[in-house]
Amino acid sequence: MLIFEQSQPGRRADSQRSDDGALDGLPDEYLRTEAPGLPEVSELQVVRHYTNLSRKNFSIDTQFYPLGSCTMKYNPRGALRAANLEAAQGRHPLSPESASQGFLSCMYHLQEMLRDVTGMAAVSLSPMAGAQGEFAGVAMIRAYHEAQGDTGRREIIVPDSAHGTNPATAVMCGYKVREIPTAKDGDVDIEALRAAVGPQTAGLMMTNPSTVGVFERRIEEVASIVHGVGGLLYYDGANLNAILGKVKPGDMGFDVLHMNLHKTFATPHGGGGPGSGPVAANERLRPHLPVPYVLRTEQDGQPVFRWADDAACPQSIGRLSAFMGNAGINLRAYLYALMLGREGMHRVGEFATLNANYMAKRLAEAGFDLAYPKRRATHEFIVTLQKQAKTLGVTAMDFAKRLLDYGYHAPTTYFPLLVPECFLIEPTETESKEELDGFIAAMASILAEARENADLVKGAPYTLPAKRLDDVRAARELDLVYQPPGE
Amino acid sequence: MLIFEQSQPGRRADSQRSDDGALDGLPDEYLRTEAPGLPEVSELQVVRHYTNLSRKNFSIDTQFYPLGSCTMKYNPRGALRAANLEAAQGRHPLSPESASQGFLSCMYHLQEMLRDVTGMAAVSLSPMAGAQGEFAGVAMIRAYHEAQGDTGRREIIVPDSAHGTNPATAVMCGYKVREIPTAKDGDVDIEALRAAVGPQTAGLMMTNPSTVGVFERRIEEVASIVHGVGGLLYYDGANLNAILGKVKPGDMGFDVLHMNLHKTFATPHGGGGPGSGPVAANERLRPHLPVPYVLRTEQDGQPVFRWADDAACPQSIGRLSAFMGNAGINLRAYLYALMLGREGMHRVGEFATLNANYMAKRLAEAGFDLAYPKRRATHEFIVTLQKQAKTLGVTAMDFAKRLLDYGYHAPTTYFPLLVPECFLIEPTETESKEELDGFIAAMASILAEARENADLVKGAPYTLPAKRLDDVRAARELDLVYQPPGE
Amino acid sequence: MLDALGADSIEDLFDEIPAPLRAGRLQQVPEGRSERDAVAEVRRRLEQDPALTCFAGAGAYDHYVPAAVWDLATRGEFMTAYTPYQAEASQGTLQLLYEYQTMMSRLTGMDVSNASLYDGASALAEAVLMAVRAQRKSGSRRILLAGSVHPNYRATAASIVSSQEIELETLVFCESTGRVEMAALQAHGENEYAALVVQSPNFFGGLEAVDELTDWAHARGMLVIAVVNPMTLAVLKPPGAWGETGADIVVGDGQPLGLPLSSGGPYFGFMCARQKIVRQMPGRIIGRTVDLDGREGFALTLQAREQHIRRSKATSNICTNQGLAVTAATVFLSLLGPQGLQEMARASYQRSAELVAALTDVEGVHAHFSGPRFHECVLRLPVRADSIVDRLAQEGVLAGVALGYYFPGLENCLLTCATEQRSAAEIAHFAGALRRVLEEAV
Amino acid sequence: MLDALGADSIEDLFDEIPAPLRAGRLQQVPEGRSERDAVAEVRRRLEQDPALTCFAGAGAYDHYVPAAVWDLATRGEFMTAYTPYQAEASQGTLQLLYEYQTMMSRLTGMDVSNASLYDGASALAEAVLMAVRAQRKSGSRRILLAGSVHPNYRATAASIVSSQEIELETLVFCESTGRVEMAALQAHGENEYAALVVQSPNFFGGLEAVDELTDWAHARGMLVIAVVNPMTLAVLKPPGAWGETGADIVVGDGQPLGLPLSSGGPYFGFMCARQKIVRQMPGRIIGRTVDLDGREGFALTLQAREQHIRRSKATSNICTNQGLAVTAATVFLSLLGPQGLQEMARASYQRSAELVAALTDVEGVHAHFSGPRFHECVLRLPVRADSIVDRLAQEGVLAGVALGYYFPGLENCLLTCATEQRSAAEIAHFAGALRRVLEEAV
Ligand SMILES: Cc1ncc(COP(=O)(O)O)c(C=O)c1O
Ligand SMILES: Cc1ncc(COP(=O)(O)O)c(C=O)c1O
Repeated sequence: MLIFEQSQPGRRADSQRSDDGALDGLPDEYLRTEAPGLPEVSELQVVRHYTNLSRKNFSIDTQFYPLGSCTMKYNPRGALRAANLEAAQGRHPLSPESASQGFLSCMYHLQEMLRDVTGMAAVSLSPMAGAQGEFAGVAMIRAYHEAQGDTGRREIIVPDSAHGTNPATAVMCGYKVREIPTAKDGDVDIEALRAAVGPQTAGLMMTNPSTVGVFERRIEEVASIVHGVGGLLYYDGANLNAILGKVKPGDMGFDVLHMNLHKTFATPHGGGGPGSGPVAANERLRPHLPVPYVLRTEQDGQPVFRWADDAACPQSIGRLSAFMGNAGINLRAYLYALMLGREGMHRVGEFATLNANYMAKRLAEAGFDLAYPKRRATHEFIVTLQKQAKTLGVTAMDFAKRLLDYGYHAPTTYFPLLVPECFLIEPTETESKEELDGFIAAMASILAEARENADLVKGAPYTLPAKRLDDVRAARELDLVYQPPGE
Repeated sequence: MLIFEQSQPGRRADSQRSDDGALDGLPDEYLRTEAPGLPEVSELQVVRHYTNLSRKNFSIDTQFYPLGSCTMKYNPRGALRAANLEAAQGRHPLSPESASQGFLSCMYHLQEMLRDVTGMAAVSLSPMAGAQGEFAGVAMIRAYHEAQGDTGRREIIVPDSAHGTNPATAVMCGYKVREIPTAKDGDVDIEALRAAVGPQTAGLMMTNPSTVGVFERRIEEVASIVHGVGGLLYYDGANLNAILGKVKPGDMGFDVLHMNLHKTFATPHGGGGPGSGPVAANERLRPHLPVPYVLRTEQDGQPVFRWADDAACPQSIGRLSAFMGNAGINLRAYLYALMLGREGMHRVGEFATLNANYMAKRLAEAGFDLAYPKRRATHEFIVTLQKQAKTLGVTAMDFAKRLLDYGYHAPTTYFPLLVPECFLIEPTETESKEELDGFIAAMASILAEARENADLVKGAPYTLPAKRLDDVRAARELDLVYQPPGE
Repeated sequence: MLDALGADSIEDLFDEIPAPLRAGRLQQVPEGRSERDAVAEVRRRLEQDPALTCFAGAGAYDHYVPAAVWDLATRGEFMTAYTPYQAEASQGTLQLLYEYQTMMSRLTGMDVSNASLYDGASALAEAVLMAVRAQRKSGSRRILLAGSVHPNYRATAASIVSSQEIELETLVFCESTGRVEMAALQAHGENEYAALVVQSPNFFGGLEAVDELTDWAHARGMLVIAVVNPMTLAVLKPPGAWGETGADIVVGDGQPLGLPLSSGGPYFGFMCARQKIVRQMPGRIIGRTVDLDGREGFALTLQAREQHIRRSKATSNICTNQGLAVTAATVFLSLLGPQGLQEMARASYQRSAELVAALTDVEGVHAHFSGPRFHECVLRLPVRADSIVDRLAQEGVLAGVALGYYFPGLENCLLTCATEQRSAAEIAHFAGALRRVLEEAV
Repeated sequence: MLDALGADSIEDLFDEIPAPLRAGRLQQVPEGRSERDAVAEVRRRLEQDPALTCFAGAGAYDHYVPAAVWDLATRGEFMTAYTPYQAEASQGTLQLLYEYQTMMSRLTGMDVSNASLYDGASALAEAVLMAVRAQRKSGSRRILLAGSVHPNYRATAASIVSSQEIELETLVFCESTGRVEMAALQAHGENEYAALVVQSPNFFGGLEAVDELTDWAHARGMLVIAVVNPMTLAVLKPPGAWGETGADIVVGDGQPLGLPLSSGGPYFGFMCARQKIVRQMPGRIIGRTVDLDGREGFALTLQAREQHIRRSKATSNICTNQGLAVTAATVFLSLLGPQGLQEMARASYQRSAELVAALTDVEGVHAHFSGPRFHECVLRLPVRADSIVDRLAQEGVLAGVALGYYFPGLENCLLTCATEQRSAAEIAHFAGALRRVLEEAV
């Protein structure tokens, strides 16, 4: 039942009242004529309604959630505690620098740690999610070329395995997208890349480990090909979790990158966000970083932190948000980075990789096809269910839905697009072997079901708050806003 | 699966470590030889395990919970926020008075409000739940008689409808219990009371509204009978919610009472507690109040708050806890009382009573028997399922279990003992009419099921995490502590 | 597990990474700390800054957030779920978002709402892009943007849309009212614009002539993009009712609806629009539908607009949005209801009037603009406002936002604000401190 | 609803209440306030007290509480459930309590645990009553109680058991060690006692000769009641292993296991015991059993001990206990595990040693008692300790507990404590402040 369907005129959560004021001096023409149609319910109704709604979700806190490319790992509650400190929540974004040195020092210290982890020259924390980080990075590439007077570069190269945000970003930055294929072994098709680059090439966007779950071994060659024609390299850091403390993107030759703090650095995904997508740049691109970020200066030998703003950064691509991005998320990441520390960061990549390789091995033994069986898995790997789809008529979608009945969230399905009927599986470093084994056993059991009774699998799920939903109807008979019956 | 069954040697929540110290100077004879057998699990395992365990509970936040005598009402989250303030949580109980004036002023103000609500002379907040409040009150009665040199009084009179804590308390205070019957109309059997009292009578313990859900109309007569023989009147305030702001126990003639703040004043029950059971006394019994409580004095015209301790209260029954009771619960009650205010307190009793009377009426219309059909319900009322038990073989227990399948917590069953096959139903003031109607419809539907297919009802519940549990086995083959298989 | 893999050490699993790329020791990352130590460190740093009583607004407002809001939003099932791609396992989030869309549509008076964008400023950028798409026929890539729109919103919109060769033209505000006067439009009557952007209450707290502006723009084939504070819509005319036919796209920041100040985020951007341009909307949209058994259910819909399906042809690159912030706002709006939100708005209005009265009572302090405003006001001080803001911070007061940074010429101007939370005592303290500080300064 | 009842007004529903009893206006209860105002009022009052760095112990310890503990415990399903009477609808709480019982049994080295009592002091009272019941055969109603047991525990036990004609006899502690020396027992060798009560670490932080005391008591047919701090049991010998056969009943306060100081509560009392006297235990006990389908499940058991079944014949009148505090402690113990708890204990020991070293370095400050101690220590100052506690509060330090209040003759003695949370800087600040204050005083 919708909260609106529980509404009764005049009912309210009484303790949420304010001393009523009058709108003296406001002419009627500015006023609304009737109260907004918000629900009229008691506080208990609100609490019960949303508590019960929450119970209809799968989540990391309740289930194993091996969603590839999303890094659904456990995010320590301590990070939330830090962000919830009164001193954190109560700070207005436009407080003067003189009264913000403590806060600025946190942001600066986080910038420094991220700089180190990525091997870049400078970091701006202001992008609010991965896609905005991508926007910032590609806009910086454009700004760089323009600053060089190099205005003929109109193309961004993107591998066909790329996340959808990559091509969408390139277009938002005014570029054309040129796709290059992935080779059979999962690496970029080098010859195709060579053929694609030229004076029109502004840059290449790449994820490494890539979204097919392997490490691009010829990354240095890729970099030199792109740099060779005057292009720049963008690193999509969504998969940074895999190589944290192991490899620095800067060392691979990337010029600019974003990180998804909500994947690698402790922010649970919140049913869709918020995240934070800091960008890092090497020396060449540094002048173009989005503002604001934090600068460290000194006064009488003492550090003084200041905002780097438009005035300080005349070549910046500008600002991307009203204030300074998702500052609270950055604070969580800061706490998390402090907790992990140097050693902990190494361990993240190690255990993420160990868990993924273990699962890949066991699933292969259980009769599933790996998309890249000859390669090491990174923090994630791909199973293709093409065989099952052909021989049993049971698709990746069917397996995914049936997994829900077993109490496991499904892996990412049908992404990357180049592998048919695929499952992109990312266990993360925070899951125990017991969970991995449970998932593997469920997969094996569903495979047996698919052989014995394909319809059972195709009708799944059965035990969830809803059966499969009619997406076609959702899109055709658009119902996006509740209309009370009879209105 | 138990948390112990998820344990792996050496696994841990790494971020919960402490810098290791050494036990230099502690002789081996004081040390344990092996580490305590606590679970060895990751932080994610802990979070997932207890999140999922919680989901196996019914609760106010998820269900209507009309448990009679327990006042399962919505307790505003704001009260929890107050108790969670750093200034609240960080205060050590033995902080000096000089650094505790703010805290003490809160406790004093709460004492004053409770004093007013009950119509008594003084309040001590130290008892930690209802039963300890009862202990305090009866011990005060005893202390009073002893202070008068009146040592022959060995009996406490308790109506047969009384809560189990009443007779148990009387015995803990060294008294014998004399039970008196309840009359057909739900009031105390006055003649039986007259016959029971005498020089041996130390006092009478009573709830009003009583646990049969009616207001004792001859309360003044009851009081004068007991007072007439030199006995004192104890008021069990568990049902105070019904008459908050309507009647003061002090005006009814009670000498001493306890309140259940966890029922009437905003503390959710926590799966069993904690609560708080302040005692209030009239002038006669005031010197015997348990310590510590808060006194207001003045210095240079300014209020100064002090602890009333043994030295200040030589006739006190003494202390009942290491510090000052469940101070944090009292703070929640304080916040709640501030929010309710004078008007709000009146409304509590009014709507609790309205809801109960409405449900009683509707359930009677649906074919259920009220135990006291001629009486007004108070905040709760009794349905007796004796007829259904006899004619259909479906007991109150069966109805209770089946209600769970309908998503409603069962009312209190088989209490009070004098009404056979009873449901004690307390909707509370915070529930909406829609919930009440839903419950009534469920009851009607179960009645129909009982007529058509009694076994269906007798086998319930079906949709919960467990079916009916084998209590006999639980008591016979005691398994109170997990032993790993093979140990 | 290594055994199962036939590996000797975890290092073996990294053997595909070229050796020269292997990283050395991290230099800037200190040794790991326990939760206790790390939280203490963050606290120590943050508490080094003075706690200020907040009289700043400028897009972030110090409203009360009921305790239930985040108690519910931080339940693990909301907080640790991903975007609801597997609808059957995400009905909680999906239904909540459908309710959110309904609430926002009703507040703004529009037909539809998406499930959020990053923040108000980036939402404005997306609205501009959307307007240009919706006006594809006309082909205009010029936008007329009121100069009284939040300067950071204008800057953000500029950073984001400029690569797509869209031109943002500023419509000057009147120096005496701080709002766009109809006269200023004359300079623009000839050009073709895709849309007009108006914020009301505007950056200075003033109420724009929204009806006239809307009708003027519509008469010229422009779309109207309204930028609003959703809290004020409890009492102010919703953009859906501006002028004859209402605004076309409405954006703003959801911060006032239960989000703590938190140095600027996470908040969330909202976007509502007319049904007929819904397919041009960016961001996630939830639809109500039925499941195989015909029971009501909810799912992501119109995904063919989005990057994960359409890639380079998507309406936007947005993927992760501000889900949890929206969760909090939905609970907030349910808790307050129409009455609670109206009271909050009226009380903020009134406290702000009291604040302005108290401050303009101080020698040399004047309201800079005339005309109706909501709960913010620009005051002209006898000295530079930024130095006063710094100075009052030492008195525990965040006086507001100094405008010289954004508007050369307004160096002595302070944008100040009060919400329902500001007490008479706090206002008096602010006024007293300002008086003292100004006396010192002179 | 009134219509359905045929009533004109709610007042009608109160018509059975005699008119003279109807209450007038409440005098002490002010007008109601909104959540915002009420929380602000409580905050205002509480923040009027200085925030103190805590060096006090005496039964309540400032340990770190991991964030996950209360995030989980305050989930609505735990926090707003009643006592698990309807087992099928309470498996979450029931299983958790079964796990709790297991943890406490393992920590204390005992066979069984109940599901909690109010606090450590009242748990001691219940242990005394339980011991008397268990010794019914001997008929003794005398208890020998070490004078080094927390004075408030002794006082609480006295208030609670005295009405039942039980005598508590004090066993004096040694003036130089602060603990019970075997010599003191001679005075009591002749009497018949139901039980001996020993606390270790005792109130002064000292470790008692638990093995000898236990054996001495057992040799005389007495039960041994151990009072312990559960955190210390991470490293100290558990009562189940005291002497030849171990203690019989173990009680204490669970506060160190994840409960904030909160002015003294809510904490929880725990009680563990030997299997053979489990039927004499007060309080709730959870058992593992099976459901109709034979699947594992949990239920309240041995209810025939309890007031709701046995009424006047119950083992205690306790009904509501401290369930939510136990929920937090169970999560806490799972999170810390054996290693985390041991580290916490060792770190507290070490910080406390550092504290004592720093403070006794101050002129005129000495350790008052000799012998092994855990993380508390009695220091003798050159002046009255209570004035020092007051004075240091002005320096932001809660120095400890002045002992003169409890022990005439120890007016100059301060019971002080450090946990793993106290940093070297805080210890140095305390020592420096003490030095300054003592210099002032002289
Ligand atoms: C590989 C990759 N790149 C980019 C993104 C976009 O990040 P965000 O969702 O934070 O915008 C994602 C997230 O799903 C991703 O997996
Ligand atoms: C009528 C009555 N009296 C006393 C009590 C005992 O209160 P508590 O559980 O707080 O000890 C109860 C609680 O169940 C009760 O209902």
